[in-house]
Amino acid sequence: RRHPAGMSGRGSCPAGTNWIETVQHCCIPCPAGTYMSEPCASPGNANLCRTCPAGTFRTQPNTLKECQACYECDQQAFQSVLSNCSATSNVACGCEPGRFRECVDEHCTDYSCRKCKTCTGRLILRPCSERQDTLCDSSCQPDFYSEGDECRPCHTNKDTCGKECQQVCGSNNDQ
Amino acid sequence: RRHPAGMSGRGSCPAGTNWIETVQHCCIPCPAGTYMSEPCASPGNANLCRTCPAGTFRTQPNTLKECQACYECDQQAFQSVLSNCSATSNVACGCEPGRFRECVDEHCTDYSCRKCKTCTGRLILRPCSERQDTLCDSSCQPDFYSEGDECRPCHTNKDTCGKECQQVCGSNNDQ
Amino acid sequence: HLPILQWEDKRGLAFTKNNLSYSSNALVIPVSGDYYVYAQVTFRGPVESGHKPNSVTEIITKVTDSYPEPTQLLTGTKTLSENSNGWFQPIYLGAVVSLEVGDKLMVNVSDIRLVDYTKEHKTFFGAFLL
Amino acid sequence: HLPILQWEDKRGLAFTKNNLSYSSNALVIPVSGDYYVYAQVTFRGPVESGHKPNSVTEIITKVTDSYPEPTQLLTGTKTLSENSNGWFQPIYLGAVVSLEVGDKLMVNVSDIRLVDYTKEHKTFFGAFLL
Amino acid sequence: HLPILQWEDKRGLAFTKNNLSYSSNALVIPVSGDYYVYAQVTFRGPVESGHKPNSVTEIITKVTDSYPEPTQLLTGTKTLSENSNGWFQPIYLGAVVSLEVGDKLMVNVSDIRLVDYTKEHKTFFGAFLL
Repeated sequence: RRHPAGMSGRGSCPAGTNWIETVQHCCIPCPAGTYMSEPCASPGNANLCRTCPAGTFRTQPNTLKECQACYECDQQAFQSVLSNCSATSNVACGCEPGRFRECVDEHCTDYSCRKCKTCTGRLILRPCSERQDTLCDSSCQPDFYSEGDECRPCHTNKDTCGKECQQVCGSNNDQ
Repeated sequence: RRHPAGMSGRGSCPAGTNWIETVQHCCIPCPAGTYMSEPCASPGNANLCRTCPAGTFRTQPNTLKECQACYECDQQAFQSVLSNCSATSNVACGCEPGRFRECVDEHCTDYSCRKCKTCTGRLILRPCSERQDTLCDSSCQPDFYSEGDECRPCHTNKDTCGKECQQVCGSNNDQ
Repeated sequence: HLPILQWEDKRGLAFTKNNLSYSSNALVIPVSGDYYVYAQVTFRGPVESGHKPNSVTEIITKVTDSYPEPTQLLTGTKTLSENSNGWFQPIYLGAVVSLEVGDKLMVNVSDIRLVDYTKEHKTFFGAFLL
Repeated sequence: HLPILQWEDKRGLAFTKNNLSYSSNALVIPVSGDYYVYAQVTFRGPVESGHKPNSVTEIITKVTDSYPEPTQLLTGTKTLSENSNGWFQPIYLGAVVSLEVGDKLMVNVSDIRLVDYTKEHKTFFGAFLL
Repeated sequence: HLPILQWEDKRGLAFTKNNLSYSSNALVIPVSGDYYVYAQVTFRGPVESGHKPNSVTEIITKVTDSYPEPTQLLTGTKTLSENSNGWFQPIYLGAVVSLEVGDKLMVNVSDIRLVDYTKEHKTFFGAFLL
């Protein structure tokens, strides 16, 4: 059974057309942002395409009967919307200011938004960004002494100025 | 289609009766502790109700074809039976003496039975109860000295009486 | 009672057919029979810093005109040992249950703030007649 | 072999029909064919203080007259990282298997003391012919 | 994209029938309709000492001629709190999806090195027409 032009068995449509099972012939796909409401009546023609309803999208030309549901940003877990969902693109999410993405796996399909470190008493070597925590200098700034992994300001607590504090802040107290 | 008295479409039975799909009319529900063995033959009448078999119960009037299976108390996890299952009430479980309920979530649908704290060497501010652990006084009783978060009796170990112990128990040894 | 989840029933992968309908947070059974009922909820945290849950629970419940109280059909309870940073925990439940026409099926969770509702393929709920 | 769980087959949500029967801890297959077989076991602890398991396992097995040894059909194994206080861990298994008339299906567990048998909606077992 | 798992489709418990076929790592749908699709992957570790994953993910995806990108149908993501010694983590997924003839179903995982492929009853994948 030779196939008339445009008409061909499953999977062997001319370039730029998709096989449509329900009508057993090939049609031109619907553009991104739409879905196939009705397949083309005769082979090789355009389908009846409808715009993706609100809350759905298609980023590519297609011969699908529905659009994909938009993701939502996880506002409860401190995510923010970088760009809204449109008919042709899914929502894009990031982290609220002051937080960075801590990826759950290498592909970072899932991540949690953790608070950026504040380098109290230290120099900021690299500020917090969407993808990385703040990088603080390992040593304390002048006028700060280190206690555990924190840098404490000298002047505030003269009475509790232990050995470490004396060493760093001691000289200031004599002035 | 007007419905004869007692006969009405799904969901619009006269007060005190339930719609029975299988006979397409309304019947008076079976009392708590029983289940509907046979629906009423004519609309608005009582069903043939049977007592819930051992190990099952119904706390409410119903038109169900079986009773609910009683829960069991988790004796292996130190639960005890507060009241047995009856035809009209589920089993009630608690914790064995000397243990209290540590809830797994706010609703405490699931809980584990943890050993109550024994306030050795401390005053008991609030005894252990079904819902709460014992509350011990933070300081040690006379004749006890504190070591870590434990209160140790004075007299027993004269030889290992460290600084802390000397301070508290020291005076007793001189008598 | 535990909070009840709301569901999308039309857009994307979601659909209802053969008069199994969805209304006010419940699947409504159109014909009496045995159904395979299933649901997965992906829980995730942390949410607010203070709130440190030590377990998550998912329950598929049935509400029927023939009984004034909901019946718990399937339950999944998991304690959490994850520490402070981000955690994910999916719970899948599925089994055959006998249902009557008009029965309503719902999904309850221990804490609705912990539910990951962001992607349709992570949290889903359905049933089919055998 | 691992201990075999016993099941309630009549009361509450439990039922058997279409001559899929339950006897001596096993579902007995009445007609050859492909079945979707499933089971959930909720494990919980601690039980005796001394006993600190580091994993739980659930296995759906088939016993058949045509072979002297049981065949493991589906297995779920989970290590436990929970510390001393109360923990819960559900394991769900389900898949299509080809069965012959007379085959018996059973559920084995690594440690029967860790099984939460207290509520019918937490631990369940079933099968249906496709 | 995430790595795609390969499957055994003939030996042991594996089988395909009613022209649901398996080719190049995918189940190929022979007739349009609603299918219950399911898969379990058992993950385990540690593998190389250095590599300390903090989560595992399993995704059932659909590839179709009518769309140039794969569609994620079902996803299970679990963070790992287990410490260094051996751990096991099964993830089961299952739901009803509408499929067209020619659609291909595949299983992707976050890290193929963590998949326990040693026993057919620990990691499995299947579908049946409703």
